[in-house]
Amino acid sequence: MQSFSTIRLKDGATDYVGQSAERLQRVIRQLEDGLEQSNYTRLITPLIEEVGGREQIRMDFTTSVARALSERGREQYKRVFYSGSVFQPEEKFQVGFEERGVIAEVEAIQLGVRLIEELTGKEVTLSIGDAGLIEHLIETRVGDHHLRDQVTQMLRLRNVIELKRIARELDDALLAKLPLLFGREGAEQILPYVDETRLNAVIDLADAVNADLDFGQMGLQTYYDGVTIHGFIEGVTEPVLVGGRYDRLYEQFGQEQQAFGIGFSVERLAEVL
Amino acid sequence: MQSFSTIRLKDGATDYVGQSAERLQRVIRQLEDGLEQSNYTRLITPLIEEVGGREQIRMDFTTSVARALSERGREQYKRVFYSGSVFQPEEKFQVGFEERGVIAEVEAIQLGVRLIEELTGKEVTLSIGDAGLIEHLIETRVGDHHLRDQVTQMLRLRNVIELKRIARELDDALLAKLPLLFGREGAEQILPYVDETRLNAVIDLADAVNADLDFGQMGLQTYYDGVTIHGFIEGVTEPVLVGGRYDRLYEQFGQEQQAFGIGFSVERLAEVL
Amino acid sequence: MQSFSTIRLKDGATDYVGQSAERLQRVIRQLEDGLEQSNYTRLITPLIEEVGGREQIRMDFTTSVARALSERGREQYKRVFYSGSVFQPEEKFQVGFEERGVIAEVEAIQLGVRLIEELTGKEVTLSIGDAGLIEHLIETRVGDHHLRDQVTQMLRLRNVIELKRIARELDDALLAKLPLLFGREGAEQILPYVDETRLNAVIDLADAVNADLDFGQMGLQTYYDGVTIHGFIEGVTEPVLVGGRYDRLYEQFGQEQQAFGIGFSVERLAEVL
Amino acid sequence: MQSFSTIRLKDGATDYVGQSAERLQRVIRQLEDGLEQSNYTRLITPLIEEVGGREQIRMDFTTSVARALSERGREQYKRVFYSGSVFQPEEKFQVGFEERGVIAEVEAIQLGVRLIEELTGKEVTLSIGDAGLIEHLIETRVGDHHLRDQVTQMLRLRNVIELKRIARELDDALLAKLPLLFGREGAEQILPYVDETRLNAVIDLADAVNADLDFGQMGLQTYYDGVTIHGFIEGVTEPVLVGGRYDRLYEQFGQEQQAFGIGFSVERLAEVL
Amino acid sequence: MRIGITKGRLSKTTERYLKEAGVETWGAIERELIVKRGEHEFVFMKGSDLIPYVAQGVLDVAITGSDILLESDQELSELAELPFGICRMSVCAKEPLQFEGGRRVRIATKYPVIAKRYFSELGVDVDIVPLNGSVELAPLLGLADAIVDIVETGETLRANGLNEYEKIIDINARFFTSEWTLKRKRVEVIQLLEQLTEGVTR
Amino acid sequence: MRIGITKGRLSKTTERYLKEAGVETWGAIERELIVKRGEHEFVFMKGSDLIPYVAQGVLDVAITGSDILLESDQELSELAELPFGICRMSVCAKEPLQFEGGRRVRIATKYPVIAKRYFSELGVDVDIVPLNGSVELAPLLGLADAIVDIVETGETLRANGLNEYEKIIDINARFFTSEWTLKRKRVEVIQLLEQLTEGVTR
Amino acid sequence: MRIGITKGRLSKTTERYLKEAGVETWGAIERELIVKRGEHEFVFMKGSDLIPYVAQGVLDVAITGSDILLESDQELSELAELPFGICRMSVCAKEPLQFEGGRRVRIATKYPVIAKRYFSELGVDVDIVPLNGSVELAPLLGLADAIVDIVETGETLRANGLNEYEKIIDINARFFTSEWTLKRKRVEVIQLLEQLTEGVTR
Amino acid sequence: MRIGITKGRLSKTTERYLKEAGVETWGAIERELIVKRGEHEFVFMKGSDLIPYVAQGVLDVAITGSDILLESDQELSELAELPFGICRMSVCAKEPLQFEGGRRVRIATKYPVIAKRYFSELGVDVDIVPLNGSVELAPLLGLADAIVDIVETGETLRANGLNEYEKIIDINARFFTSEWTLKRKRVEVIQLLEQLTEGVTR
Repeated sequence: MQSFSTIRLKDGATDYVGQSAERLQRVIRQLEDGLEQSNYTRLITPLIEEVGGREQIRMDFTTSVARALSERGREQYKRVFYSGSVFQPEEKFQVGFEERGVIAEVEAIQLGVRLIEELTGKEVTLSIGDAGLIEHLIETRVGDHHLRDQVTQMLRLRNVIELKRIARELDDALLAKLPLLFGREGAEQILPYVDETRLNAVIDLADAVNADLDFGQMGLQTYYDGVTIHGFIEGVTEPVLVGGRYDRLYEQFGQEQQAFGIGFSVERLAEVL
Repeated sequence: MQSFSTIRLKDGATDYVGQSAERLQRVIRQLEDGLEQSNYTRLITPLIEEVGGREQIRMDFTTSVARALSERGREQYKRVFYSGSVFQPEEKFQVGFEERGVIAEVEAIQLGVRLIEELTGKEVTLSIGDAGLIEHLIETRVGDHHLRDQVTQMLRLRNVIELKRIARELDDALLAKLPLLFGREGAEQILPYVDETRLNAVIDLADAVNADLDFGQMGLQTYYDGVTIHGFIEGVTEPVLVGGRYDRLYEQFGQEQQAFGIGFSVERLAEVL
Repeated sequence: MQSFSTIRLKDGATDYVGQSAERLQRVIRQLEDGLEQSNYTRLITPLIEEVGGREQIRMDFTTSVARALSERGREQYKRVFYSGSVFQPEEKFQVGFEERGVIAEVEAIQLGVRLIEELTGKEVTLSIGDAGLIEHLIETRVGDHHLRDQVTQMLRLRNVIELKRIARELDDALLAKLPLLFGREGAEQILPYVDETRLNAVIDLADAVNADLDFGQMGLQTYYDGVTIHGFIEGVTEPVLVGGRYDRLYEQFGQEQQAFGIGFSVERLAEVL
Repeated sequence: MQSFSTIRLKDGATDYVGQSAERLQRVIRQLEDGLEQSNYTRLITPLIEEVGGREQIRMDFTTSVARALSERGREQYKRVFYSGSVFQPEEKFQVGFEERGVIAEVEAIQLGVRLIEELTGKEVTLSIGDAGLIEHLIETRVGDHHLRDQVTQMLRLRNVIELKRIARELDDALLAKLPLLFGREGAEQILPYVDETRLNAVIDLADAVNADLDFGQMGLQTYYDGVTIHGFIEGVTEPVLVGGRYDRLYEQFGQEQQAFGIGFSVERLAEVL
Repeated sequence: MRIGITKGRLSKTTERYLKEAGVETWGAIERELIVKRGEHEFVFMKGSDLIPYVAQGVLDVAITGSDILLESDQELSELAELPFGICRMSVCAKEPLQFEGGRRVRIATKYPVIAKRYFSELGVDVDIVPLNGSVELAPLLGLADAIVDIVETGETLRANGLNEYEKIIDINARFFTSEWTLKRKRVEVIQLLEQLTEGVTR
Repeated sequence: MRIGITKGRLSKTTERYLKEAGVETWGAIERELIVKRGEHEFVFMKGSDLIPYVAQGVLDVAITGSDILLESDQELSELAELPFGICRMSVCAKEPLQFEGGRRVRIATKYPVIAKRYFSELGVDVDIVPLNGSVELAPLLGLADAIVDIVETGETLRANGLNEYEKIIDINARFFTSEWTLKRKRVEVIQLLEQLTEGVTR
Repeated sequence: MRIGITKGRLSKTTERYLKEAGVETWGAIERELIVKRGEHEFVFMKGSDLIPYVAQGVLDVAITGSDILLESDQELSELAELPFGICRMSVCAKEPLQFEGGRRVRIATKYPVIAKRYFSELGVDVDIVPLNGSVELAPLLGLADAIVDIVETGETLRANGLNEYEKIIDINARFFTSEWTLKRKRVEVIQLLEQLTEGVTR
Repeated sequence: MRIGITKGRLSKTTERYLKEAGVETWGAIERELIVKRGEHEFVFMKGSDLIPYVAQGVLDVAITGSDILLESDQELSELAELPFGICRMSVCAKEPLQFEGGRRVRIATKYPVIAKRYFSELGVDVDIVPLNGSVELAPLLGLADAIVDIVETGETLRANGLNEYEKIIDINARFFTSEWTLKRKRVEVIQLLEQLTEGVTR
């Protein structure tokens, strides 16, 4: 017989057993059931896919979903949900839903909030930004594309110090303000420099779902190119709900259409059960 | 933004969407619920573990379970169940349960049968062997250990032709009969050469769970060292239930105790829903 | 002791021993020595790098070299050579050289040719194209970017049938001719539609190194954005020398500068020793 | 074009460029040339092999060599050398040689020493043990196999404290002395408990190659089952030469024969050039 | 040039077309597999074997059905569609396929690559069962639910109680070469290409 | 039971052997692929197609050449060697192979699995070129240096100027089933096995 | 708000600066680690421990040296540079470093992340030896060739025969928070930020 | 020999023990970090820094607490337990830990390796929060539920309202060296070992 005793838990990984495992499972099942009842179709994608000719383990569901749905034509499976592990690079459990075609953002966000509130009994605080709007704003003000990448990067980190430095360099005070543009006041400060219709759409959406506005919120993944949503609950310092628009991801797969999704952080939600 | 459109489904992998995904999920949940109601504790092990200092994706649950439980001392978590993907090397979904300490084999097997019958509405046909008994028998008759490995290997393949060749070589006709030793007649043929108590125990177990005896059944994994059980249902040519005893696996992790487990093949069961 | 006998040669892989190993080694050393004598500096990059946060084995030297040199500032190490395995996805041995800054393409190509001719005693036939020139040409004629990708893809495959279909669709006969544009006649056919200076530069380069012109030659990697060179010897149906310009690859690493490289196919060269 | 700028040097890995690369290369080539002149045949094994059905990168040359030679029958390729990267788990360069059949250990060790001395101009200090001899000794004195594993483990670490504890527990003072058994005095202490012929053979070998005796030296890999040799040079705290006997490794591949090998640590040798 | 010809029925129509295009052809031959006529040498083999011969440059060009090229993953340069060898590849079964029923639909075929790609683009998950001959037996005996195969007249299908439910693609004969040959013998290849595509009055 | 029979030349000798063993056989048939005689149903197909049919339990047992079973990676239960269909698999070439010469030796074959395993055990590195027919053309045209193929009389080899240099393995007919069928119909399978191995006076 | 303060020398200058900015500070305290003054609660700890406290939202904001933030890989929101705690991080050694000599240069440091990044950007390969204190011993005893450490006056260096060869970066005090706190208490955080950056006449 | 001594409180008891064993010691020193006495040179540093110095052979031997050796993953040769520096490592918290409650238990500690191993062997999943000082603050402020730390008298615990719930391991001083030094200077090392273990009348 082969020797198996060299198997070890790797650094940063963990077993869940008994109550801690059941808690994870309760989160997963309750979210899945809620999504199914809301007419989302279950999609299971394989954990290992081929990226550039090499096997790679799933790092993110949204890109795998985009791949799977693009292979299936634009009229099928417009509303799907997924559930499983992603590696970033440590294993995390994720449940989420995505839709493409004509998107009803308000309803989708409200569904996400309702599912968490029913699960945890805690109120969800929402925060909304628009990654595409701010990207365009930066593009109009920063010509050099390396410097532009740096501005985006520092904005993601909310590093006021570095943005101040670049603002001084380019003599453009607005750049230094980007990480701290919250609420209506924030909206007013960028109004002169962005598409007003689009800005109003974000404000209306925030109003409709009772969310704070945070124009410095660029989303956790680079594929977001429109609205970004983070949802928090008391006692957890990371967002338990993360989502937004990513039309350009589907365009990469040859499908010009709207695309929107929300994902839930299973481990974080299990902590408060 | 990074280019994601190079993601592809790898050869042999598949998406499940809609009804086919729900069918898999129904199998998984119904088995999990049945096991939980039978007082098995849920165990979630990470998909990537360290084997000999390198990251390796899970190929088999039983070895990971043995690792996780051995780390936890022998008196905790004596009855656990698991549910997830294994890579052999293609991704398969597996649900199963394991127990250690003093084993009630009859009850465990009956539970496995009942869960499948409730799920599929089809009758399960069982087949029972004893890998350890036959291994001992071969050890007493074949001195050279390379030849012994070959006999075991050919027995796994049920290759009567090759075993006949070796039997002629060693002038030991019994070896050629090993792959076709079924039922009571089979038991009688090996009785003179094996431990009678142990042989009777296997026969009693087969009677208790209404199983066929098949002494050529060595189990799908090399760690089996006692009873092996395969369960079949009409319309599926692979076993949908596979299990047995593997005390020596736990010994490798420093735990001398009985260990027994049964696993279910989720995709095969989903086929008949 | 752990059991090692489960190690196997994987499908498509091979051992080299004795004469076949020495032949490979002779190719590798003679190329390395030639490059060192021509004042290229040896660069050894690790076989496993991190791509998007995950370990990945080297698939191509040029991208690793670009990474290593970009970390080192633009004024150091302007001419380097490398030697080692790449996985595409099978293991191949590669020796090559790269330069950045101001490029002397003629000398570099002549060096590549001389090294092969000294090694094999066989004459090298060169073929030169310009991936960037043709990309621009396609851009000006095909508006839709999915269709454009398809044209590029079919051009890489030299699929006249599919290009004819697209040419009919767009009513643009030139597209169907792209895969068969060889020599001066080929140059004349695209002259009205491309930058004449750039076209002349390619023609001059081909003359200088005595190469055939092949405007359908887009290079084996997508990062080529200028001249592409393939070199052949009698008896080998794949190019034994492959290279070209890839300024935009260095731009991705934040370095606007010219970049050029040539790689040799060690196994193919060893075949004719 | 795909985005390549996400490539990064992984933690613990390093590029070598210019002089540091040339120094490595000088070590590699000089060792290879020396081995070739001493009538060893070059063997190149693929970097990725299949272990238990999954791709795995090379962690050790000796096991790959054993695999490759076993596939080739026992009469071919009795003396081979190798050169390349191993991952433990970080990438290291290794050159080494192996022989099977009837072994001339003295000549092999002297060759290893000579190659290092010619390369570095520094004297090599040798230290010799016998992993198999000590393993047998421990087997005769420690019945329980878990305790036996612990003794071996603590002996590898030279942990006198833990061995004293076990020695007290088993009332066997010899166990506590094992990690500090050096020279003739060391030999005398174990003489009453081991095979005298075998012990004398080790002493004679140490005399013949002018090595220190160190009976606590168990070898860096678990497959060693006879003589172990470590060679040191001034200024490097790890052995630059490591080798020994591992007949049982070949037995696993179905070949009962003597097997012996020596490996050189390329990076460590390059440090003193 | 050395020209690969597909053995069997296709060789007849290929010869007729070549003749119309003004190429000297082989005429009545017996069991010879290699025939020299004029400036060309004709080599006869199974369609699928033409692929490695052309890829390795052993044959300069060849003519076979587009089904063979589609099924291969070798990158070859397809130069012209020829107006013969015309048929279609279709999904055939005893009754319409139910993709969302119980077990996954099993498809027996001599064209696993094409079948896989087709069903994947359709967005349904099927099990492909690769066979080498008598594919129509599979649904009869219950090894598969449907087949993917070449259909010309549909007679064999009817004889086995199968219906053609979905056309996957039209098939015709193709003239093809390799990048390698194109570089070495472009003048001859392009000349023959023109002869085959322009010289024939349809 | 449903018994798989290999189409073509082997079906004749198979029928003769079955008859000697006391099994009622099919006699004169035309194009039928499925024939019921007595308690058995005979199904005719290419040898390589028998593998998935038996593995899936659609056929209970089958008889084909051991070359087919060796080439397959399916785990099937081989029950008996039968004394017909006897030939050998060999390495054939125009001249003796030089494994340590310049480029790696190329081997054309319809049996890539067997060829690969053979040369790997021999310890030499070769390139396998898989073909589907007329393997003997490959050395003639220079696609390969040698072939691995079935040899019966050696006539085809001689006609193409090839010599048989090395026998890889002897081939004969085999009676086989699957683990699955063995479990379900062991009585019938073992009875037919005994009839085939003991009932025949050689 | 709960404000993290770096224990030791930096706490003195931090207090002075906060006072100038109009924040009520802690004054004379003994061994207390938590002190409430006015609307703020001050918590004292090692600079590197502030990182997890702020990241987890247990502390709302904190002030420490930029060396500590640079060395950490936690993503925190740096809000303002403060004009104290000024020093530099430098490479120091007994003699100029020879990167292209024999063995790789060894660098002892309490700042392995910063040191690694610096030498990697310089394009030289070094071995980093992480230590927790008395870094200046390392070159003396031969454990390392050089050190990367904070330099204020340079006295300790001189006492150990070391020279400062290369400044890596200037260090100053920083006011920082987390994304999480920014979202929950943005009004208070931004108010304190303004007080610290605008209220002080330098 | 060059002997590493742990700075701070342990250096006093170490000196007393060495003196009893007949080793000439350093006596009254000020800020010197390197002191030569008789045949030995004593070097003073933080316990955790002794590990790389001994591993690299820069120090021949050293004496520090077993907590330091347990926390390190360096393979060093532990030669003797010494009867001083005695304390224990324990789990301390305000109230008994509930491992099966809501979120995972968080453990703050300066000994992440030891803490992780301990809880893993206990079979419970905890989050380790590594800190560098004032660990007892963590449960007070709510960064962690418990701490793993060295306990001598238990006074600091009580002052912070913490109880000691579980002893992980006893700690004492250890005399250790490296394999490398053992090979080069075995006579001197073994002599000093004997002096330290046999020469002392307890």
